[in-house]
Amino acid sequence: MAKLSEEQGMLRDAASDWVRESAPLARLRRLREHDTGTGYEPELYEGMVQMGWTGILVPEEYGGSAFGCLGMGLVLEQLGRQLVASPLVATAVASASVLALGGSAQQQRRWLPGIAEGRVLATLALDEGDRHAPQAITTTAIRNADGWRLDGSKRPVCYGLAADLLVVAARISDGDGHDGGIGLFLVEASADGLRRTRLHEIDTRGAAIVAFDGVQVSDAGVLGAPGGAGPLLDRALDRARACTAMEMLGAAQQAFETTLDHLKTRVQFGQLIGAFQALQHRAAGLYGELELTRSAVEAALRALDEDDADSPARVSLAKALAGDTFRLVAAEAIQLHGGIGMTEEHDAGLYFKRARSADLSYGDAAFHRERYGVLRGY
Amino acid sequence: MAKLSEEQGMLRDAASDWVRESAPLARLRRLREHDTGTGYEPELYEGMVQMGWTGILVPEEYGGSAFGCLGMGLVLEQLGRQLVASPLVATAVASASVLALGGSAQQQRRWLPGIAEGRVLATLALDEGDRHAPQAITTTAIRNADGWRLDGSKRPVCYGLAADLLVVAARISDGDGHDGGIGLFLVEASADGLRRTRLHEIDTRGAAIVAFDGVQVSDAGVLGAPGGAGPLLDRALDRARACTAMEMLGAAQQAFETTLDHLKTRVQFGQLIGAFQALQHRAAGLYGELELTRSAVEAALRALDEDDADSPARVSLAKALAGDTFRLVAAEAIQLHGGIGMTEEHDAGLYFKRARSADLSYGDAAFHRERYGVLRGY
Amino acid sequence: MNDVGRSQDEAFASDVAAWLAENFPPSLAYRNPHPYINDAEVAASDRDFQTWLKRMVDKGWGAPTWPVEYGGGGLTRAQDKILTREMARIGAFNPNRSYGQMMLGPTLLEYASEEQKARFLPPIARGEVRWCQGFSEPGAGSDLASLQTRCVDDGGTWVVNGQKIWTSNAHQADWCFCLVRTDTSRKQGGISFLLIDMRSRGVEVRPIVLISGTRHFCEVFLTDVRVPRTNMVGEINRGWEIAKHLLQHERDSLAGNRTELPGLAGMARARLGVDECGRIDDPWLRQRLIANAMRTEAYSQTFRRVAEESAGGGVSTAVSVLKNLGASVSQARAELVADLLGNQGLGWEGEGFSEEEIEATRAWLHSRAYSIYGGSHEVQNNIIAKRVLGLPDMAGR
Amino acid sequence: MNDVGRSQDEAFASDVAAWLAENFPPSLAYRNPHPYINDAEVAASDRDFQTWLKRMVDKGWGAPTWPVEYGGGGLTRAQDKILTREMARIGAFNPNRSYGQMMLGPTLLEYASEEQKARFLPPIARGEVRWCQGFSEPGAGSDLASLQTRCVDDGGTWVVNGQKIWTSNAHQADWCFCLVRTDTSRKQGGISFLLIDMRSRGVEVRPIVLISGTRHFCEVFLTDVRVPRTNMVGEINRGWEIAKHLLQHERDSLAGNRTELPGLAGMARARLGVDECGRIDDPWLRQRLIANAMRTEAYSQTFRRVAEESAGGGVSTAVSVLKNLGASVSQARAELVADLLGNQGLGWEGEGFSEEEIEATRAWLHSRAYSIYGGSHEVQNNIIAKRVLGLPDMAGR
Repeated sequence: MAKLSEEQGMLRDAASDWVRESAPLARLRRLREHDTGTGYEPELYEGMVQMGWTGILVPEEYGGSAFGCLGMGLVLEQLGRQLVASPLVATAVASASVLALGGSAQQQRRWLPGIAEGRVLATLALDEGDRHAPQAITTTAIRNADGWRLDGSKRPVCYGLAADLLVVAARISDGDGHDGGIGLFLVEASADGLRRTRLHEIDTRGAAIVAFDGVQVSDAGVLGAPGGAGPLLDRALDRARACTAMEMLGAAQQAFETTLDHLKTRVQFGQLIGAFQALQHRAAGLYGELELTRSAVEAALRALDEDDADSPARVSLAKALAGDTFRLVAAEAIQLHGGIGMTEEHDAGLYFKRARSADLSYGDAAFHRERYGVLRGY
Repeated sequence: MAKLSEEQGMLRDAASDWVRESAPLARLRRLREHDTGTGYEPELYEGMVQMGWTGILVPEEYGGSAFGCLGMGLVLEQLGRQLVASPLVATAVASASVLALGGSAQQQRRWLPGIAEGRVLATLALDEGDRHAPQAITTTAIRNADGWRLDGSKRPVCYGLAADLLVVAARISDGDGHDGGIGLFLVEASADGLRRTRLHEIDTRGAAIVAFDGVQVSDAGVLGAPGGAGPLLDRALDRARACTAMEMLGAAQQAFETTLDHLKTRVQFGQLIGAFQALQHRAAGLYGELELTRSAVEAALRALDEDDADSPARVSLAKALAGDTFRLVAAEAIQLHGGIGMTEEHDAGLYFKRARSADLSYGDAAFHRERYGVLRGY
Repeated sequence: MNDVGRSQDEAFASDVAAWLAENFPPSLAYRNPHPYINDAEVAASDRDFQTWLKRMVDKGWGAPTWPVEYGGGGLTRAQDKILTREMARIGAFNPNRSYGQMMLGPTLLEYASEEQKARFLPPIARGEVRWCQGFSEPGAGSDLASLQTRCVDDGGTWVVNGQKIWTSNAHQADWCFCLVRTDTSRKQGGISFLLIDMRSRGVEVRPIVLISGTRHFCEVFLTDVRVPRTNMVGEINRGWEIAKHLLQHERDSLAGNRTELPGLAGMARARLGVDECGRIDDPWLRQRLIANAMRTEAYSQTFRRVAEESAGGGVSTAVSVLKNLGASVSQARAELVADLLGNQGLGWEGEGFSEEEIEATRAWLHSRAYSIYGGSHEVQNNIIAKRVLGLPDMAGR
Repeated sequence: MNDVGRSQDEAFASDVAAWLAENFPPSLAYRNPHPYINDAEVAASDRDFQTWLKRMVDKGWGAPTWPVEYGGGGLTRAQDKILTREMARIGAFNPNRSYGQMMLGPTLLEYASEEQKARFLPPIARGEVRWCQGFSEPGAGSDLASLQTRCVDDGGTWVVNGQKIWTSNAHQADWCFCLVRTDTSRKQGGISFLLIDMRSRGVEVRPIVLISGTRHFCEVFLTDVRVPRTNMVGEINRGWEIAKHLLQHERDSLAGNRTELPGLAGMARARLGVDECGRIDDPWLRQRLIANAMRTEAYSQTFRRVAEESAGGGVSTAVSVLKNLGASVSQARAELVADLLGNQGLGWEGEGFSEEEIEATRAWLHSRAYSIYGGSHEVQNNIIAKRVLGLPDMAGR
């Protein structure tokens, strides 16, 4: 970790303590057994609210601390270590950023304090199928006398079953299929015509299908310029991507350290297996990947905080490396643990499952390699 | 090596003996020092002729043995081990195959006996620049009163400086730039308007630029149907590709065995370095790659001999794996030898150079992966 | 082979084809046999499968090459190949494939006493008894020679105490062939090979849940289990050799598990679409698909080549190479399928995912075991380095 | 830092900028300094370079942080950073970078006697003497502690016999700092650190030709070379500690050799063309280019991060990680450039290839050395495993 300010250091240490005391991996196991599809424990989320984390990206006038992306990343790194499942990224990063970066004063007043205080869970309803594809939205928003009528279906929507507020990306249409660009709409979960279905996934992130069947949104629920919300969406997504990358890095780091511990204690053929050079060199290789990833993720978070014009490429670099590295480390964690690593009882599998799920969140490594390549002129 | 017939086994053993006695790697070093651009030693090639290898793909009626591609591969594997430089593939595989598969009786009579007897060196003049691209020929053949007029430039042409006969691929044109498909033309090196320039490359294969400035070819020098020679060219190329793949496999196998010997004799930190597990596992990995490659190359050669309709995909599989494996093994040979492997004096560098050069011959691994992918429906 | 032999084989082949045409239930054609092999309940619940099993074992072809006196078919190696080929031709399979038939049987034929053969082989040949393999222990996975399960002589009866792990289908098994320690002063030289009735008092089985949800691996706890003296195969303290022989058979069969896999081009084209040139419309995934297809094809070619080279018997040293190549090809494939599915490759169960998608996701999770079981990737690499490549051991140890 | 310090630094920065503006020859701006560092002939033949060197060493900035009494600039670490920054701003560089200045100097400052410092440091600071490093031997490459070059006391003079290898630019060096064995009964504990005049009788140098055609590595044969007693640095048999310290500096500098590399997008676009969407028109190469660009950028970020973390001095344990990452990124890049060139990446010399193409081909060949010299990839991995990750040694050795 590069040099932190004193406040950043305190934030990280507090997060580390809190996770160790309140949210060890055992909590995830308990949640997995009892999850009804919301994908989080309200009690734990309340704890995060108390720690002030839901306000890190919320301006001070709405009850937040405006502590920045690196600050949020420092918290998420610690949460990632124990695979804490919560709507923090969906709500306090992705949704809060859409509002903070592009909401009207009225919209911000209406929603940001609730997000900071933990009263409102929010999430993006963006993707519609196999892959993250912000350009390929087919959900339509058709102008009518009362505002806009939304039709379409979103999946997977993270924490879609738990959310009070959905930020819905839809294609503006005049009703004759004319493409008028992307609009973002604030839709309460209680809206008429909105239907949610739980998706039971390998990892716990409250995924759902959210269907919109003629959901009506007033003009007050339109974020930014209808038809021109693409850049706003991308800025908010980049924050969610970089923060998710840091969460993934924390998880990968933990999986790696757990594996190192195993190498230092497990005996086979009369040796600690960590003394076998083939395993030593593989561990050294993984360490190098983790170091590269950490640099890229920190640089991305700092670039976002500095509003650097190069942020998109750096974010894609970070998210892609985080995806590749976490998946590699998690697979090696299983391999190096041997048979026990394959059991449900052991933690390695939970990291392995989270690795794929987190990779796919907000664009997987392939998506971001391609985006990086285009941005860098390849 | 899969089961061989008795004759095939004898052929391989004879080649192995001959290479060991007559053409060890020291011969290549000598050639590299004295090469004037022809890229081979006539005395060694004469030896190959005596062994009958120039006739392996020549029909019996023209003085050959028609022993087939696997037979030729068995010989080339042995030659590859000691990086013997010769126009055997260019002449007795690529050019002989064009003639044997698509030449008229008159053309075959005119040239095949000379190839089998070693009196004629022949080569394909096909590519024109950075990459192997049989579809991207720009050299033109324009119809005129005396036959055809060739204009263009070919590079690199293997053994282009030594060749007596060039099989030139050109685009048939009516003179107004109209594309009439690919034609193959038999051009003697002594033809008016033909100019050759030596290319001094890292590896020894007699490469040259061959420029055609209004070279006149009579109708008797046209191979197959003018404009429709693409399939013939591809069949001949596939033979050259599979045979080159076997030559590469032999070279990679030798580089691997030399490296194994080093691992078994070099001491560092009080140990034979081959006792270090990290190196053992890398050696095991290389061994696996060599085994995969051997299977693919043998299967390709057999498919060609059986005229299997699936030959093109199998050949591309073989050539691609041979390229990747040889390059990997040669790079690892240097690394595992340490500093000494980097010296001109040591053999590892010669294998490393040959690996790139052979990979690029008749299409590199990327070319063949793409071709395989298209053929297999990807 | 002489002409007489060839024409006899031809006659045999046409007999086989005729018998199969009459007896193989068409409903089973081209079915994946593994669910029947792995799960007694699946096997028991399929009436056609039961019919097919009965007909095959009555014919002796449940264990085609075993002597007739032990319930086998007494076929020659050549005849066995013909039978396999003729079955493959119509999508049939040997319904009696099992741990007992594939692993234990050949081992008993080589090492067991006459009495043991007569007692244990026929029920295997007839598919009446299910066996499991009690080798691995919590502290002895890849390093099998460290096993701790104690076996002591108590007045003419063996008494066994210890714990086994990764025992496939122990919860459905009738018997277990087991490695036990009969001498603690030596390592490999203190191990014996024992046959244990799973209904014995003191045997407790607990299924292990894997990350893929699979439950066919088990822990087996052995507490003061009493085993008759006659259940030891071979001499006391000589079990290591038997185990090595048997494990070689296991690796042979694992290496061969994944020889021919259908291409992924069709699935990829359907999922990802094609561009104007007809190529799969995602260059990143397409290249990985092509690379995996190439390695898969080369692996199949290697498998066939090794089989051809080693024809004539004996266990090939290439097995470790095949095991690792096969595992890595299959893992890459499982990973690719999940990647192809994208978000649809995250489904565990329930609404929103097709059955195929959930199966693919679980197969991806399960695929991580390929490089662990049957001798881990690392152990195979050690074997290749030392036995195949002749690389040295560390000095001074 | 307090305000006084800050404003002093600002004043220093503007002084430096003014001096550089006046003294740095514009013809050298943004030139690659390595040819001057690596080759005495290149350095000698460039008049502007000689001017620049003279001005810098007169100023003391040839060795900016060394004490003024030894010909250095006496700058603080902060001032040194400012100097480096101001030079970078206009594409200037320290013309006195050399083995002597970067490796030996700091080592002498820490370990040498006052007399040795006074004698050896000023000529280095002034760029008058070229040093080479005599560490590796034919039997002691990665395993330096096995070195065999004998050094015995012959009536108050050291007599050295042995052979060194991989000695960079020994053929152009005036002096050599050398590891020699003064005690054969111990390994690390029998090594001493000796300064040898290359003009001594019995020193013979032979350049080694590399596969890239490079000739700057040499073999050095030492036959009955007599060295004054006063040329030993530190105590007898205590040279290992000095060498370790010095090697750490070498790795530091190697790790930093390849921090910022320009992207390959422009070259690739020119060579391969672009498709209708403006993307490089070869999907296979394009993806490798992107992957390498990503790793290169992440490597640069890592290098900066490590520098920031270790600011305040001390030698970082991250050096081995940087060395391996940097080598692999650079090797992949050199490979990619050659692949981009295709057949044009096969040129050794002569007609038909541009100078850039031949340079790229030789750079590709030379790149294989990145993972060998300065501590091989394998040795660095051992260091990472043991010192950074704390993995254990083998038991029983």
